[in-house]
Amino acid sequence: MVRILDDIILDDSIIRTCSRIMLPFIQIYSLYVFVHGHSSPGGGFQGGCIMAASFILLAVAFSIREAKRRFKEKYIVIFCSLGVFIYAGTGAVAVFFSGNFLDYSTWTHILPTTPVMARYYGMAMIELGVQITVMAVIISIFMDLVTKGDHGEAPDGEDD
Amino acid sequence: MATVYSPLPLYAVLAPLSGAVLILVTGNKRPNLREAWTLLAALAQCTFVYAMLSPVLRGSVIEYSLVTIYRDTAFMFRVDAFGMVFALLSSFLWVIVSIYSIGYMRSLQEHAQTRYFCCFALALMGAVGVALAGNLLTLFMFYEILTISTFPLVVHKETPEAMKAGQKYLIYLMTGAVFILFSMGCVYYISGTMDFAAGGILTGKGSPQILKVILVCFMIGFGSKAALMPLHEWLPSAMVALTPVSALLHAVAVVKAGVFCVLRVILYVFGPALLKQLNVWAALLYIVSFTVIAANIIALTQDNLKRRLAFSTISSLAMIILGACLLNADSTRGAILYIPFHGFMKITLFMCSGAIFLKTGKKLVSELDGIGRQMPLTMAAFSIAAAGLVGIPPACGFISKWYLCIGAYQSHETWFLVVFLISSLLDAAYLFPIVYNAFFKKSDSEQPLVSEAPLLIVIPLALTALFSILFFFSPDLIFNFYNLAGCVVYSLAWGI
Amino acid sequence: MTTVHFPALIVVTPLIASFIVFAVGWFDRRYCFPLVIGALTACLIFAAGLAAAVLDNGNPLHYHLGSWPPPWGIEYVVDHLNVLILLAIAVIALLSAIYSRSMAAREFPQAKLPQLYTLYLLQVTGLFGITITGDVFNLYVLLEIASFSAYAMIAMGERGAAFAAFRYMIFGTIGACSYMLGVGYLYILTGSLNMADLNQLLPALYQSKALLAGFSLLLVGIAIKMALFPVHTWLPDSYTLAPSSVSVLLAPLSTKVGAYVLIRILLSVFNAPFYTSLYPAAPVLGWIAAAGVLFAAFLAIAQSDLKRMLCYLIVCEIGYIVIGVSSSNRLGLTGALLHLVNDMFMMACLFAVTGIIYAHARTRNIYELRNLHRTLPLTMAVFVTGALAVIGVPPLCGFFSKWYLVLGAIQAQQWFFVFVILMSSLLNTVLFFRIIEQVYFPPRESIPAEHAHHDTPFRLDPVPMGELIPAACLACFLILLGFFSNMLITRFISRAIPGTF
Amino acid sequence: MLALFITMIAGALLVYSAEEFPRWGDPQQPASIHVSQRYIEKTVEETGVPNAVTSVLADYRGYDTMFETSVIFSAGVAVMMLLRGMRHGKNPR
Amino acid sequence: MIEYLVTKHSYWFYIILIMMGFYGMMVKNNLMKKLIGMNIFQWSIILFFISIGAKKGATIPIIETHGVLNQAVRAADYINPLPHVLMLTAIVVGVATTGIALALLIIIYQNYGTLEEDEIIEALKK
Repeated sequence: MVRILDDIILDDSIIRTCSRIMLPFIQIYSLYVFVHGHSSPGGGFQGGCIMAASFILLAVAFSIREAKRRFKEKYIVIFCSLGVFIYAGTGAVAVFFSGNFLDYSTWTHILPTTPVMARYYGMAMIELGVQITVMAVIISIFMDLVTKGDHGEAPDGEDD
Repeated sequence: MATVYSPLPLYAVLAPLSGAVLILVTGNKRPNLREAWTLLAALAQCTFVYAMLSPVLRGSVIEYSLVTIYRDTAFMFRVDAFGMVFALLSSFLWVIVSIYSIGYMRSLQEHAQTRYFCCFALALMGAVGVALAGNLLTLFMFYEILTISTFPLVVHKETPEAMKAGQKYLIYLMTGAVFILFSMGCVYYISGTMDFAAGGILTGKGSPQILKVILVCFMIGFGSKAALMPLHEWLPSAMVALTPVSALLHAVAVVKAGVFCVLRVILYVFGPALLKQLNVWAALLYIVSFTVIAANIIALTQDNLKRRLAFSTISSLAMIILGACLLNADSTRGAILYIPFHGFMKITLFMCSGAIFLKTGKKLVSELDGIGRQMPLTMAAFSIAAAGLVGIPPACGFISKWYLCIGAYQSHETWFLVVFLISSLLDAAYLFPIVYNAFFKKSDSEQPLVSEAPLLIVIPLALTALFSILFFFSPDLIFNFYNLAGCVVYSLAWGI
Repeated sequence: MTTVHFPALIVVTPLIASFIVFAVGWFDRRYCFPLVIGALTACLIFAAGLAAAVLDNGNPLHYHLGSWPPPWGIEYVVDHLNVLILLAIAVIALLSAIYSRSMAAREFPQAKLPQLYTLYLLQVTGLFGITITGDVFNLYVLLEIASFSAYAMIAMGERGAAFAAFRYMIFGTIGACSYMLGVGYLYILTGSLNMADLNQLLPALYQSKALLAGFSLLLVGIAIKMALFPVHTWLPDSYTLAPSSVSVLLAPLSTKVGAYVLIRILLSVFNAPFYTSLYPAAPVLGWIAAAGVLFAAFLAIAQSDLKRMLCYLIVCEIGYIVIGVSSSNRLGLTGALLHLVNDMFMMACLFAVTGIIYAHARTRNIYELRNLHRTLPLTMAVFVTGALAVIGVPPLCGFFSKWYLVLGAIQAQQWFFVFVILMSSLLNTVLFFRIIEQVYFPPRESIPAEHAHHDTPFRLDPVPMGELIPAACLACFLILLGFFSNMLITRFISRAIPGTF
Repeated sequence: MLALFITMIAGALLVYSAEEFPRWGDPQQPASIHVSQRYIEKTVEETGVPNAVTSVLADYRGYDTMFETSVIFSAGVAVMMLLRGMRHGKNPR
Repeated sequence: MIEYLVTKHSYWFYIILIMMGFYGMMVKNNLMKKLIGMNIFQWSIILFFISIGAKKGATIPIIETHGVLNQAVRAADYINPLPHVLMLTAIVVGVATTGIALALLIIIYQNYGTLEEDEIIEALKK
């Protein structure tokens, strides 16, 4: 059975050009959705999905190899855990300030704001965590599924 | 009745346990040390039990309770005269049998001796624990330990036949255990307690129907261990076990534990007064007396010596239960006396058969012609024990049978008096021919001349035979069985 | 540090540890195992602290996450009921983690170990969370975390494991979804998701059909998760084919935690009159469970694969617990809760032993285990201990829970349940002594020489200590639980049961 | 066939029980007046976030969301473990 | 009856959907179709939750303060945010389930070369 990395390459200049143009806008839009999650529909999950979609478009339009060159295996792994870690850590910080878990209002110990605004920033923080994790995980699941897991951890270390 | 608090009963139970552990640890590396442990544990247990004798004789009760198992029911020992009888019997006979079995195992070079001695110690722990238990829950624990630990001894030979016997044994006894569990539950649910009390704890509680159910379940449960007639099947087939096992466990510890539990239930859970009201009780009497006769008749037909003895055991056990079920002073005293006396006599018979098997390899009654000339001492012991079992005066069996008969007579149940007499006749009928042929009949087949078995085997059986004569002249010798039985009868408030 | 934050920490610690394990393991696998052990030890400490705290101030501890008051925020409740289960989970998770080290190294390719441990910790997180949470929807999310890690870990097993895992996933999703639907029904009727709050709001609606539908949906969902009889079909395949290092964690805990959820929903969300007198839910459950007990016990006897037999035994034990719940009196509930804890340890012990046997003898067919006690004396001793505990031989722990169950059934005048419990313990006897015979007393012809094993000196088992010691510890627990069962009951269980019983 | 039967029965029961639901879109249904009122009315002054969904998601019930993220994470790990190096993996599953 | 139909139609739809999904999950022989049924099942429940949150004549729960702080906010003007939050979680769970299920299906297909349940069971028998 041939390695799938090579046979998922569709060569179409139109698609490539369009997607090359669209990619940055998609990513900007995902950031917008994430940042404005507080005052308009949106948030970490949605933003993360859109960001992941941009990379999926990359992989579809060019090749898995290309996408992996832009987004290294290592970083996927790191981001996966980093996002959730940010979330849980944000909650745990509250415990150190002798507040209940996930009680952002205790951040007034370090942030010069009112408890209410502390909650505001705390939420921004965890939305960031959600965004990172969702993005990384969706990309990783996509790549694993389309390549039947035959990339990254090949026995001869990491290929690119 | 005064109550003494002392940890002696706990020690009496822990001695064999620690013995078992030591045996296991020593293993096969040092056989001598291993057997030393066995003897040591036996002696220790015997001493601990014996130390409890004098306070009990003074009419006081020794109590000791460990962790609370269940609300008000502790893991409790409660030693009264009745428990004392059984504890003394089994712990003392263990000393003798362990000497015997050391000799036996060595000369046969049996395999897996560590397992054998270890399980033997555990079984004795169970038996004595049953004797000393203070409530149904504790009793049930030791009962189960006894059951489980006997299984490896039954299947010791690991032949298909032995395996069948073991399976039969387990099925019968585990089913019994389930029935016991159920009726324990009912007893607790009705009476709110499980501690034994002379005269019963169920009087005036519960409806007669449920009481009958409980009684029947108890009888099925413990009866399966006491080899009552419909449930006796496992005992003869368990005779494939080694002779010391048959001797101590299947003549004394295990089956008598069953009898002991039956009596416990009859006298200390239900109480004579209550039993007289329930008319299940009469049916019980008839079943038991049927067992007495039928088992003896079957014994007549057996040619394998050990199987014959097994059936005689069944009959004698049923006789004990019958005596207790007659529910009057003398028959109860006779029954309680018959527990130790029958123990001594039957163990003698088994040890004799073991000795014969050891020297000549013969198992069948029909092969034993003229053996008496070659093994006079063994066969002498055999004949003494046989006489005792039948109830001929110079042996202790007479006393107990005498009381049984008096009891049967007093309770105007002449029918049961007849049962006792017939069973004695039948005993004679299947035991004496063996003795006669052994001594007076010339064996037709030419057989190699054999001498007595080694001392380690002959001494124990001579001892037990001696005891079964001495008990006739002074039933209170050393162990005060007679007084203990008196205490039991007195505590049941029948007067002497 | 005070125990104020322990309720959150006991769940969050394994969670955070799992992220770290995943990230660190990518670069260096050697750090994974110590991290896992550290996290689980911390959990054990937290659980012990919680137990002490609950015992000190006799009433439950409440922990408001994000310090929002209950009906609005999510709260954690630690009471006598679940602190006991938290302790049991913590102990078993730690022991089986130690156990699984060498086992997993044997069963998994090296590259997958970090991911395995990550999922392992997530599983433990889910179990802790399910046990401790006081919010019905939060319970659903945690249920899913536990299930996901279970699917993935099971699929790593032998041939056919992936298919078994997929089936398990279909079943599990139906269960989880129907639980969520039930939560939706409760929510649309009351507008609340907090258990205590629901308990206050619901009695006004007890006549409503919609509530009954929601209740039955909840029951169906939980029944699937705990593998109650008619919907147990996912269990035997998936747990049999799972890797030993995984099944030792999953098999004892996950179904029992499901049973705990059942008890929690019945007692804390609804109340006794609802499911006993108003609707006959308890007797129905009881009869189903009784049928399941007999069915599973017979099927267990029919198996020749040791592990599959144990799987059917799990179904059987779940039936016991439900019978105890359905007898709906103090004794029966005591028996159910006691059996919940005992059975966790019994199953952990037996599965650990099975794993060792399989790793050593390369077979699980009970007719090929002959004379195994010569090579694996201690392992087989542990096995016998577990077997006797399951049969219910005093003074091992199994006896006491059965004793209470029987008493409860007698008090409820449910003679058939009494019969079922006793009957199935008989069947268990047959079950295990069949194996014990095969191991200890094999038919003669299978031994080469007559006295081949005559006086062989005692040698300890040739298996890694990391597998032997946890198994032995579990066996010791079986004995200790037996002796201190009364302490458990008086300190924890009797206070956990509401006074209405 | 049996499956169809079961499905029909279950569906009928659900329809039957759905009759007691509050009418759809009723602002006074319990779901809308019990807990969620505070979310809507107090979100700005308690959390400073006008988007009630975000404030509930990330603050009032932030704990759920943490586990939601963990679920995604566990799914990623699971897929990775299942598929990675499958062709190099030794034992077929 | 008509009143029931009209006022509670959304619940009818969810029930029809859920039954479709359930039936597909139980009956279909192809594992992929089972998976699709599973998805229908989950999403119908999500639909149910969302329809709990609806309010007639209300808008999305984003509070329009128009810069004026702490003015009175009428809950009836905004739809109920809680079901949406819950369903965001449920959606994520659904995505994760689908991901794992697809991974399992890939493995199964590689091992047995088919996704038909009966054929797989046959293959497992021998």
